[in-house]
Amino acid sequence: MKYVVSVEGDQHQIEIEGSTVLMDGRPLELDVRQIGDLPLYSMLLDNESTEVSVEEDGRFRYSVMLAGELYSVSVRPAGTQPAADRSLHLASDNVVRAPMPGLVTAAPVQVGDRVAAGQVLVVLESMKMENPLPAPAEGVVHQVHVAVGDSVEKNQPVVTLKYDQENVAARDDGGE
Amino acid sequence: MKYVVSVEGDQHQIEIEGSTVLMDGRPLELDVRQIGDLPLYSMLLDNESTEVSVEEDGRFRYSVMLAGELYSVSVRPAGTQPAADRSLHLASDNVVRAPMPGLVTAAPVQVGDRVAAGQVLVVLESMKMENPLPAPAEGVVHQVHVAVGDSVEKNQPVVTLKYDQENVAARDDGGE
Amino acid sequence: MAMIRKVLVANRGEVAVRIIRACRELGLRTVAVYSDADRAALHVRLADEAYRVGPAPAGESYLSIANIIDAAVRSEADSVHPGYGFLAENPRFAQACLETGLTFVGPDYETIRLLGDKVEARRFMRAAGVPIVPGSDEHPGKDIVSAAERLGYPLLIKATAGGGGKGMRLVRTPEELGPALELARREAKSAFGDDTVYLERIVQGARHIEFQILGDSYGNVIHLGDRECSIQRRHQKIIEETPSRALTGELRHRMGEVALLAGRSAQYTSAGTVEFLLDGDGNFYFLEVNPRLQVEHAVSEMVTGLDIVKEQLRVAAGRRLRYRQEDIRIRGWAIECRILAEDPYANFAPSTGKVTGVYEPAGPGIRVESGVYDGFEVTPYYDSLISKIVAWGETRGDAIMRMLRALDEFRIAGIKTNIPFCQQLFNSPSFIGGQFDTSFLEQRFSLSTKRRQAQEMVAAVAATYVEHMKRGLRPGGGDAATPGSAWRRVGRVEAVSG
Amino acid sequence: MAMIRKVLVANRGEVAVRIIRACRELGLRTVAVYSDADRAALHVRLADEAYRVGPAPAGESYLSIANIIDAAVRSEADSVHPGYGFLAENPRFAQACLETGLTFVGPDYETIRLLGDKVEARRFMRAAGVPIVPGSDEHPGKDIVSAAERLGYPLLIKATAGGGGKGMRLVRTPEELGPALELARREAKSAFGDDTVYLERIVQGARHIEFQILGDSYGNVIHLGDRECSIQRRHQKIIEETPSRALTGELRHRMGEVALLAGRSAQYTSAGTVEFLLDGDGNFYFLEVNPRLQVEHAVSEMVTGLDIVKEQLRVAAGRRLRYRQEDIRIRGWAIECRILAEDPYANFAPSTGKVTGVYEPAGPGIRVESGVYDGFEVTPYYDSLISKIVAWGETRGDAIMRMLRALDEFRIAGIKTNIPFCQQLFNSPSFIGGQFDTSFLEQRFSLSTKRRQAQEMVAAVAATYVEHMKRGLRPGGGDAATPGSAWRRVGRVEAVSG
Repeated sequence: MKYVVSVEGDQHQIEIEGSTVLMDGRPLELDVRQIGDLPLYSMLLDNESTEVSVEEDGRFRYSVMLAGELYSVSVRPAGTQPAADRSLHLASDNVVRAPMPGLVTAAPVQVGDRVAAGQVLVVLESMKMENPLPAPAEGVVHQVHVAVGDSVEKNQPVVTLKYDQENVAARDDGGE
Repeated sequence: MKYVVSVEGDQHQIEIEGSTVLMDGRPLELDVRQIGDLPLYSMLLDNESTEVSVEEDGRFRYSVMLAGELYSVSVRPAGTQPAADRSLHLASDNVVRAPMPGLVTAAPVQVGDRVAAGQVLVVLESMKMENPLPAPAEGVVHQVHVAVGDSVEKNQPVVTLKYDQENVAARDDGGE
Repeated sequence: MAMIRKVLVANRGEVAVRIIRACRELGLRTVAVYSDADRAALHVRLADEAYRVGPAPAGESYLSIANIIDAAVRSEADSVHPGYGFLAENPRFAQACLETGLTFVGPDYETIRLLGDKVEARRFMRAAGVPIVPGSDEHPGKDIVSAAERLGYPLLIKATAGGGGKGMRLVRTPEELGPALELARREAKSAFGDDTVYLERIVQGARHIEFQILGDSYGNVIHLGDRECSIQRRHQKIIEETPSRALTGELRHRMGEVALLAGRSAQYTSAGTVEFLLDGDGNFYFLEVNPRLQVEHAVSEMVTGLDIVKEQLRVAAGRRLRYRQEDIRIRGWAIECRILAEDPYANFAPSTGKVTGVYEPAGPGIRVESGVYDGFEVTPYYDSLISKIVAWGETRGDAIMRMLRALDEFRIAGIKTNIPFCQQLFNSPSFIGGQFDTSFLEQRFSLSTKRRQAQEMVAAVAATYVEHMKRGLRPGGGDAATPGSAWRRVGRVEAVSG
Repeated sequence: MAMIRKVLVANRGEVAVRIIRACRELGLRTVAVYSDADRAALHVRLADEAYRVGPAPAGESYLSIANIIDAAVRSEADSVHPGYGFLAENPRFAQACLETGLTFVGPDYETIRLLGDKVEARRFMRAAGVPIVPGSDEHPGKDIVSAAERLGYPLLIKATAGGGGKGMRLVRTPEELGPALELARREAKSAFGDDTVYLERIVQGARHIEFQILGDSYGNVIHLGDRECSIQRRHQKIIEETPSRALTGELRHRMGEVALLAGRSAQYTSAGTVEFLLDGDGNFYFLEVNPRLQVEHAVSEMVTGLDIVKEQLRVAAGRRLRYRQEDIRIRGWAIECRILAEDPYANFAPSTGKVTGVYEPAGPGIRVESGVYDGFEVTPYYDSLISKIVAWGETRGDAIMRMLRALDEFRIAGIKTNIPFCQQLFNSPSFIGGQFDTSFLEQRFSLSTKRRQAQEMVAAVAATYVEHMKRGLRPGGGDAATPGSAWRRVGRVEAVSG
């Protein structure tokens, strides 16, 4: 089975066949064990022992934590198109969600406001800290879903923005 | 719901109703949390905090480990008969099973031999130690299921014995 | 003073566990308190008794003096250990314990009031001849804005009832003052139930040096050496060590003497911490005294061999300190790293959720103080500190290498932590060289994004493997549910011990 | 000698993990070896590289010199640490390493041969003026049965290649001799691949006292004090401590001198242990020298602050010992408890299976050396030692209280362990009073079955609760799948962070 894999932007051809992996054509012996039922894998790659945590964050997209470094990897079967992926990525980005549960202690923006990248949309109190939620890019406030005093759950939408296309493109490159 | 509970031979009437337990008529506040999906329970009984491991070993029978002591407890709904339990208990006891996986390094008894309680039926090598498996009570060797050199799995039958009734009774009392 | 037989621990998390352990080792009975968020927390599981003190929000449970005292009465505890945070520095709580006939394991409430009120404490220490940092409190009459002008920017907003960086804010320009005051007051309110704040001048390039002191009711006060806590984020300590690289023997001696002066003049009992700022020229300024057990007390224990919590309990029971200053011998070096439930890749946003798996490091020279376990729920209600790793070594280098080894072994699934951040920190030349001050982390250090070809390749293969398994393709006739078994020959082990 | 950069650890379990940790802390690369039973073992997970050396049975993997050497060559390791057990005391292995150009982290093979052969060692030490226990080896000509008659019963069968109690058997009567010899030889064969045995007279009421020694290639030998290991079952140590309650300062000094004499006369390098028997009258007899790292080395590390494994690696790299005898200072007391996968309620039968959950104790003064984790498979192929708890305290009493605290916290599901047995042991007056010898455990101690009304009531309720839940009865509209949530109000926490 062949895959097109991009790590931090670089593309690789990876083929998995039995316990052999072809990495851009170079054969490697692979032996993997999952630890319990955790997203944690003990890997022997040509006898190099590493333990990696692999978490899916969106279709074809994975966050891989390895030796204290985080790598964002996208994997798609050779032949399929990345387009679907991008559009999905884009859509989800219009909505600013709460990164953690907490209490809304400030919501300074109004529907219709134009906000700059990084401008604070909402302040969440969680774990005794004030956590400002910034706008990911310049745009216009389309909806404000919460009010001061609300307690929100993780991933609950707090504000919906409208972006101009070029910003999205720019951000995507940055985000890769 | 009412239960007849015997611990190490003593009988108790226990009734569970919501978060209240009636222990021989005495009411206690009970709050239990299972730890993960382990057979481990954090119990608050009238605010006394204990952590107990509860493992089922046979119908209505439980082994409870608590503060470094092991208690064998039998629980049956008020009204039901303990008989069923005993017969089950008895049947299983004719067969001497391997308490752990290992390698048979000796099998000194023959079919038809009369063996005394504690007499070695089979020697299993496991974890680099020789582990003699003794007869639980006096009886006659009915079947020998293994031979020297066999590797056996946990709970695999090694010898089947035939007991005289009084021994069984005696052993059961001891076993309570 | 009364005999201590049964101790109520008025706290949660790792420090509650720490205190319960000390009590057990002294043969004392322990009473835990818990909010609805903590019924299955480790401190509840390990205590002899446990009482509910309210719903999840701290204000209605761990900060409720009435509920805690009520639990103490119901449990017939004879004493209360407050830990740190929550009510530890609240003199009304200490007083309530006293009036209920409970021995409070800490200094008496007048001392707590004096020292807990940072402004009061600064006045007292100045009078005692201890150098302090210029602040708005020196001219109480003036309003805070003109005080800011006089001190000059940048400056620091501090909560009068403060501690642990809560309610603390850096202000660079007059424009920032207003909003910063608002945030600081709100944080102070939620952390201490008191939103009074004051301003302090910033000591440029300062290092945070503190001394652990211990006092008894007979006027004996000793110190257990210094600790350096300059590695801070948002005014919250992340890494602490003892001894400090920054002190010469002579300077250490002088600061130690001042720490003892501070302790003695306050007739200090129990464990406390005298905090200083040390500038580049070797001038040091009194910051505050924390009249309680300190988060980082463990590093001092590692090099001295003392158990500070046990000593607190002994002196609270009216016994004399078991040590004189000359008994205190420092062996080796100890460093602490705070493991926080924060995502270093998302601007350190708090990370909550169920811990689905955890493996904490162990072995030689490693001490872990933790409140988490497999299945534990990390909630948004409390501090993000979930665990502390303390590494001891014969030298500072040994301790750092041990810490790196330990951080590398740490596994936790279900929540994000600052571990990757800490790993890079302990690898940074500035930290290894001891070249840092309190501004280091925020001004001269950032999470590296350097490329590592070899690792990127491994990451790529790992992600591909998982995607491959997800698609149910099973090379070697394996089973996608347990990918591990899909590879290689199946050893006799599966056959035997399945 | 060669530089050491990459170390192959020729072992498994907790000791392999221990050695890997020391290597990492020295910045050395590590190579693990594993059998098919251990692919996912902790030592494989923590090493930089890992090589398969054969199927599960030790004889075909961890005991295969050819396979281990092959792995060392393939991995381009420059050195090999053997740990304890397996090939650690096999001179042919040490020699094979040397001939392959690998630095063997241990004494040279002639020394191992001399000391590993218990009979040879006894002859050598007797010549050096060290007192030894009478044995069948003193008249080699005679056959073993007449030797037994001459020594008198009871006596001890020992494997010439022995260690760790393997192949050791107590013989009370002439009738027992034959069968016992058979068992002992079979055990010795499977443990060391050598079934030669000899007989030793029993020293009545003896305590087992040993000294940890360290030597370098320049003739320097020091000792790190004594260890008492009299608490044994089936000749296997279960609890070790330092210092020993049984030694006066004068006796400790004399035995230490003899230990150094033994080490120097053998021109000993690396870490080793000189074992003695001490009788009730203060007479001591040389038992053997273990030319390797000892299971219980950690207690000596806790009181001296040294890292014995790191020192082994340094001297193996040709460096001088970093310590002179006068540098060694003993601080406090340390006790080790071996956690074994054995069922104390089933005559200590080995217990195997998957560890479905484990919580190991931590906190002040507690060091855990372990090879298990949640999901780890305990197999029948190897030693039953899964974990070691070491407790340090300022006094012996403090250390015992800490150990009890730690054992009480230990949680492990999926396998049985000897923890309940150890808890009762540390609570026994004889142990606390230091009144024991090597026969204590088997002759004067047994697992109590004393009744505890209060606990029996709790046990009854617990079992009833589980049965009740099993029947799917759900008071308060709870959910039997997660009984916990069936009780009490559901706190806001579930609502927020579910």
